[in-house]
Amino acid sequence: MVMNIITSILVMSGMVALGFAIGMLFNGIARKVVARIHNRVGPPVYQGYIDVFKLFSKKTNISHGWIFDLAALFSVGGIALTFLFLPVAGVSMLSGEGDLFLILYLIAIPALGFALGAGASGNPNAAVGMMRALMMMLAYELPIAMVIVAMMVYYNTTSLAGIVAMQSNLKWAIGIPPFLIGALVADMALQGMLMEKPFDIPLAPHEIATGPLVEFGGKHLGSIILYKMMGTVVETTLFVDLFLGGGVVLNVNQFGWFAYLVNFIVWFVLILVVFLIAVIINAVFPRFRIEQALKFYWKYDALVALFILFWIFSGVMV
Amino acid sequence: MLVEIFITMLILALVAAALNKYPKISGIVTFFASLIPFLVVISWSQDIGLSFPQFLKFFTLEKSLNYNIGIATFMLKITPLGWFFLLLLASAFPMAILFSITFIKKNAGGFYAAMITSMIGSMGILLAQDILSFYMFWEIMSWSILALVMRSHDKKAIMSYLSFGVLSAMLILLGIMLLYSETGTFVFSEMGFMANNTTLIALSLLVSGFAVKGVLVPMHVWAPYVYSRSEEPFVAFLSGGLSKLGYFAMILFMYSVVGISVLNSWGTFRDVSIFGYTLAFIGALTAFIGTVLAIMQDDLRKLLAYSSIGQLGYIAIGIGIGTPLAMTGALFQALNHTFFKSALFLAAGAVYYRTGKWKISELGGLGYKMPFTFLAVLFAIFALAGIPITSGFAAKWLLYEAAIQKKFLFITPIMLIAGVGAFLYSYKILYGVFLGEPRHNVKEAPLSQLAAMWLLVLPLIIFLIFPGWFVDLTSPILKWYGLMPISHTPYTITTSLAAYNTLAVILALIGGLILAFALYFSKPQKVVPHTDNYLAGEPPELYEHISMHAASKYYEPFDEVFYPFFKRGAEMCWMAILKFVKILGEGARAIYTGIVNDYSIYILIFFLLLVGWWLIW
Amino acid sequence: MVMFDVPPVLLIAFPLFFAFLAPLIYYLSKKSIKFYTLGVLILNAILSYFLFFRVMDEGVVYEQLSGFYPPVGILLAVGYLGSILAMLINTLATINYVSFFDEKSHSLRFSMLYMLVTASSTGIVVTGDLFNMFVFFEITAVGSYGLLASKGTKRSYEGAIKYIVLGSIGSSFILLGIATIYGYLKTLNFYDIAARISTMPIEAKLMAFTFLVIGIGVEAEIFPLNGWVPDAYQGASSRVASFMVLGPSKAGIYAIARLIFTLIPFSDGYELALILGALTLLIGELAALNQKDVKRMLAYSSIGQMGLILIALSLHSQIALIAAVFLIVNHALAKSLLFLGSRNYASGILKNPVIGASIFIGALSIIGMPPFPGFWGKWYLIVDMAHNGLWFMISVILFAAIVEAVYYARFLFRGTGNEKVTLLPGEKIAIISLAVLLVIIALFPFLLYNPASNAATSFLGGGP
Amino acid sequence: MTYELLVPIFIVSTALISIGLYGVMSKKNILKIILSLDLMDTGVNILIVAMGYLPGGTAPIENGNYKVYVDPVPQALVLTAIVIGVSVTALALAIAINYYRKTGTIELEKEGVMKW
Repeated sequence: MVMNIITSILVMSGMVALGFAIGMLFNGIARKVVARIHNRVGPPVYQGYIDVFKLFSKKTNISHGWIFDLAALFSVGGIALTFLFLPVAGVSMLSGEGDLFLILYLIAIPALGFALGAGASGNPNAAVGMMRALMMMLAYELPIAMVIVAMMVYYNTTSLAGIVAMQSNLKWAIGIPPFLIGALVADMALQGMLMEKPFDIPLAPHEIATGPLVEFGGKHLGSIILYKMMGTVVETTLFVDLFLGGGVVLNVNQFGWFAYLVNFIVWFVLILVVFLIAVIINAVFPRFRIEQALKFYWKYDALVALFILFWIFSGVMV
Repeated sequence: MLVEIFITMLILALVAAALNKYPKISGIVTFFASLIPFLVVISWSQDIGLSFPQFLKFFTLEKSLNYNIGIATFMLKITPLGWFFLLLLASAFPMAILFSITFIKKNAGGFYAAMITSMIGSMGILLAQDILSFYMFWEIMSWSILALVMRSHDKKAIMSYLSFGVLSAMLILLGIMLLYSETGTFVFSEMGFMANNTTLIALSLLVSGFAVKGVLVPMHVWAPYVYSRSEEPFVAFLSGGLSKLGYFAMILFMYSVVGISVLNSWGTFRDVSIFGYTLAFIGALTAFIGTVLAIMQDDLRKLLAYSSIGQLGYIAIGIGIGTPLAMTGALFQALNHTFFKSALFLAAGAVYYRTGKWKISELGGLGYKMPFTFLAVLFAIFALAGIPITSGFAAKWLLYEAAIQKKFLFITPIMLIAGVGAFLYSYKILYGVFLGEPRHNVKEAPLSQLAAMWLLVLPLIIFLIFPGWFVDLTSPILKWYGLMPISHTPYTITTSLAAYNTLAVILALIGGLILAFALYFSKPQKVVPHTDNYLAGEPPELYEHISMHAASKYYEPFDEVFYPFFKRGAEMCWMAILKFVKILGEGARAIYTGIVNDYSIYILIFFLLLVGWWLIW
Repeated sequence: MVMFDVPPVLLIAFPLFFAFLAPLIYYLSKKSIKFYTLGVLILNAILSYFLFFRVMDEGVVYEQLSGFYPPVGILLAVGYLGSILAMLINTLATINYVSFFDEKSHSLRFSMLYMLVTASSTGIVVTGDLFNMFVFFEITAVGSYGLLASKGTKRSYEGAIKYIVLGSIGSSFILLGIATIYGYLKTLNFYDIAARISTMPIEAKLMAFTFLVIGIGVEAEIFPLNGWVPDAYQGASSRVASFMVLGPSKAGIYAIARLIFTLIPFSDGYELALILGALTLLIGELAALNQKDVKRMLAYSSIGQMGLILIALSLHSQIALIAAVFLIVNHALAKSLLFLGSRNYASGILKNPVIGASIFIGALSIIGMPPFPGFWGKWYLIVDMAHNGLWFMISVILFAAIVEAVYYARFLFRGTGNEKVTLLPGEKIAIISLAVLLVIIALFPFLLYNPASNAATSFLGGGP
Repeated sequence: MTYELLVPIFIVSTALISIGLYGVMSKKNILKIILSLDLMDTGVNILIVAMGYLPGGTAPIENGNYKVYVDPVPQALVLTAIVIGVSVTALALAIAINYYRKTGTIELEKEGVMKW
């Protein structure tokens, strides 16, 4: 009993560490890829690690009071918490204890903490950036909520681990026609979630000086950057869990530790691919205005999602 | 004993009114009066099958009471449903009074008397076992609210409340009369129903009448005016407490008086009656519309009002679906809403008390000046937005689960998107009022106001950790309706679709926070004022005339996108109806021309008409 | 309970006698005239209580006058409803008279007319003779003309003239009806008529009914005949309007009840009453909706209430009649309260809580809010209609109630809060007493319910 | 029956009532209206008196010789009605005078002051 708990705590700590590590790596990869597309040399792939290390080693750390500090605490703590509730490569850490709805709301904890800090900084740019971030969230949540609800009804479970389990033996959701379209819809939404162009409106470095991030520095910025990096991992994993079977290719009961290894590699490749798609789109697109983004998601993306809903609806009725 | 309790409260109301000149003393008297319902409801806990300890039995109360007033008999009885809602009201009520001890200064006696009267009316509604007493207490409650709304001196608020209040009363009256003609009895328990159209038409009328109190679209038009113009402690109780009575009555009539088998006679959709499905859909629509309109508001109270509309819509969804899961979710949402909305309205009152301002764009930076108010608001907003740091999430989760369980493909996304919308307006409150540039040099709110807010936030945290306790509270209600209580332990709830373990969430959160703290304390920091950074060292005095608070028209792009769709709302429809009635009125007035010759011509015409009638007959 | 058996005639004769004695008093002392009048009214009210208790004990009280035996002689027959109304009219007239106490030019004529109208209104409700009723109607009308004109403004004269014209036409119609009935039955006694009405040819019966409905309808403010109501009430002073509501109009509705229940009962008559009631209700309430002038608005509202009472009467069932009694009492109390308070503005509720609360109670009772008598009236009425499945009529009543609530809200909250209209002390006393009466009936509704129940039984049995 | 004899009286009284009603409905002058009302009253009174008529009857006055006399009740009624009519007319005229004093005219206005 006690051993079990200690083991699971260790596993989970390891997974969180792995998540952060992959997040930092992704950051580097993204910058490199974008630079190559722009025909620049770009920073090294390990630039993400360097950045975080640098930020946490700064001597001067400027704070604007305790509400400002909440951002640093809640963003890192919250994103780690969210990660724990995701099934990663078939390893369901805590995902049996909550479901997809919980995850959707857990993601809000770091976001809200971050928003509190940004607001407390008192900088108007930060406020405008937060406004845009929240509106982006409203915009992309509609299509993704519709797709998720369609999937929940289709698989008759709300648990993400359950959905992943249903897709085992390579019966990935993306192979089902409505969810193939659903995956495209969700990928559009993912672009907004990851705040990549054309949906990097909340940050918009050229307009509002990176928006919410503007007042952060030192360890505070380090925490926020960590949150952002881990965020990419969480969001891509969510996508992979939903549509690509969580990267599970081998049955763990059958193949033992080897299955874990293969699954992890597949999962990593999949989230990298999903992430790279987003990065490549990011590299070639200009930025939308916020109302354009809202209209895009609510008009076109949501319309397609509605089509999927009707598709599933007709199936359920039969 | 029950009669004595009613009379005691009435006397205390008169005492409070008589102490008009001494607001504080009057408030304290009322506070003690307001504790009576709470003690009463706790004393009843064993009677409805809850295992509360014996020492919580403050009064020895009869379970039912038939009180004859000479021409009619009022039948009162405690039922599990009534007990639960009475618990909500009786908990929120003392807090509103506690808050008003320092808040209400002008003509306090009338305020307290009307508050107590509204509570008496609510108690009567919750205990009523026959149509007559239900309607009488409903009206008493309704009109004592009017007396409180009148204190706002705002014609729009008064007129809209009154028109809708009377409209609702008339719908209810028509509905209960239809039920009465159908069954021939006034007593709920004696009503044996046939599944026919009359019953369901009556039920539709009743539910639309109750929807006025429960602020469902399109009966919500009055709420923003009333909520935004009246005094905050009252609004806190109105929105937090009294609005639940509408939902109580819906459950009472739909599932207790009429019964599920009759509901199903209009057809079912995935085992949910069409009637319930319609209600659920209206609820989802309410949640969405309320949320979108809340995002557009600049007045703090109006924002809270629309958010209240949005949050109450969820309760209607649960009631409409009507499965054990959905009912538990609806009741849980009712409990959460009672506490967090009361707390938010009280906090708005506290902010007004210190700054004298309502507009979000004129406030700002109060978080450091009023830290405890801010924290209370923060927790209330966690509950409102459904963030799993309070019990708010569990309620919404149950409702989502219930909707997915019934495969409601269109209601669920609306609910989800309304939930996301809640983040938007929540942040507007947080940023606009408490964060950003400090603009007011004020003190923390007075102790009584803080105590009221924090006591309201406390249950939200308790039920976060132990949602199972809540399920225990509601299981008598479900058993009362012949439903199976949902499976649970103190900190887990399990459904056929998934499970929710609050302990795991909390432990993981603590783990995450430990990591975050470790990173956070890795280096020392220094605190600088806001102006230090973004003014890049220039003296702040140079920028005094420029507002650095971006809260004015915060969601302007959003407003631009959505305003065209919400320009023509329910209010315009109601105004059109009102205009039509006014034209009718003009027509009726035109008969009285003021010329005596015309009047005598009317007499002649009438005479001729009558003679004509007799001839034809 | 009975202390001594009051002969009903005393109720009429007493104030009449003292009214004609008034000039003497006035000659002796000009100031004492108002105390004199008040004393007479109080005594009459006490007599009406004794009569009420006597009726409650003994049932219907009969008294023949002038030595002839019925059906030739004049008969007074005081039934349950009659005794309730006699008590109501006399009590309220006394209370209402208090509001005139501060009148500077308190004239002899005014006091005399006031006593006359009180006596003759009482006469209408206690009489058992058709022609006697006509005479009382005329005295009431003449007195009312004078009272309505007593304000002495152009508007009051205009209103009074309109009332005179319509009232005279109405009295001609009553006379025609009496002539028709007498021509066939050679009797004027209510009982005699009721017993032999079936022997009349149907055409004659219908004509008599038509004439009487039109004649009495003018007094009872029924829809196409009530043109004078808004104008006269608007022109008169608020206190006189208040008196008109509590006295003559109640007598008128009692006469209508007698007509359709005991005199010429037939099913089409009830149907007609129902239609007329609904029309009166709707037109009255709708006309009041946009009305800016307060007194005119209250007059329209009064019309609407009369329609409601007529609907209740037309249902001719036990419960509906109880409802009618509640509505009559409620209307007399609450509407005269509101007329008295019509000069008080919204701010009054805060500046003068007692008066404000009283007016609020009055308005609530008229709208039909529990637990005030108006609620019981509407409740029993609707319950009875639900019994009979008259859903359309219920919808009409409920719609009217919504309209009513809207314009009463406007009435309560009118003004900017800075108006300085002070009510006279007498008016305040009257308002508060009326509100207290409303509250008493609200708290002990059986006080009214039991007599009302008796009255309903008696009326359904064809009695007074 | 004797009603055939009364037909001319019916016609006369109906005519009087109609004329009176017409006057009330069409005239603005208060005096004319009052006159019309009087006409109506007269018409009604004639009708009532006629109701008690018996062929060959005399006035119902006790004079020792017991003969056929007409029904006394209608006559009593009419006497009362006349008295009432007189008083109403008197009061109406008094109010008309006051109205004239206030407004300087005896005509009711085309459009009432108090209307709607």
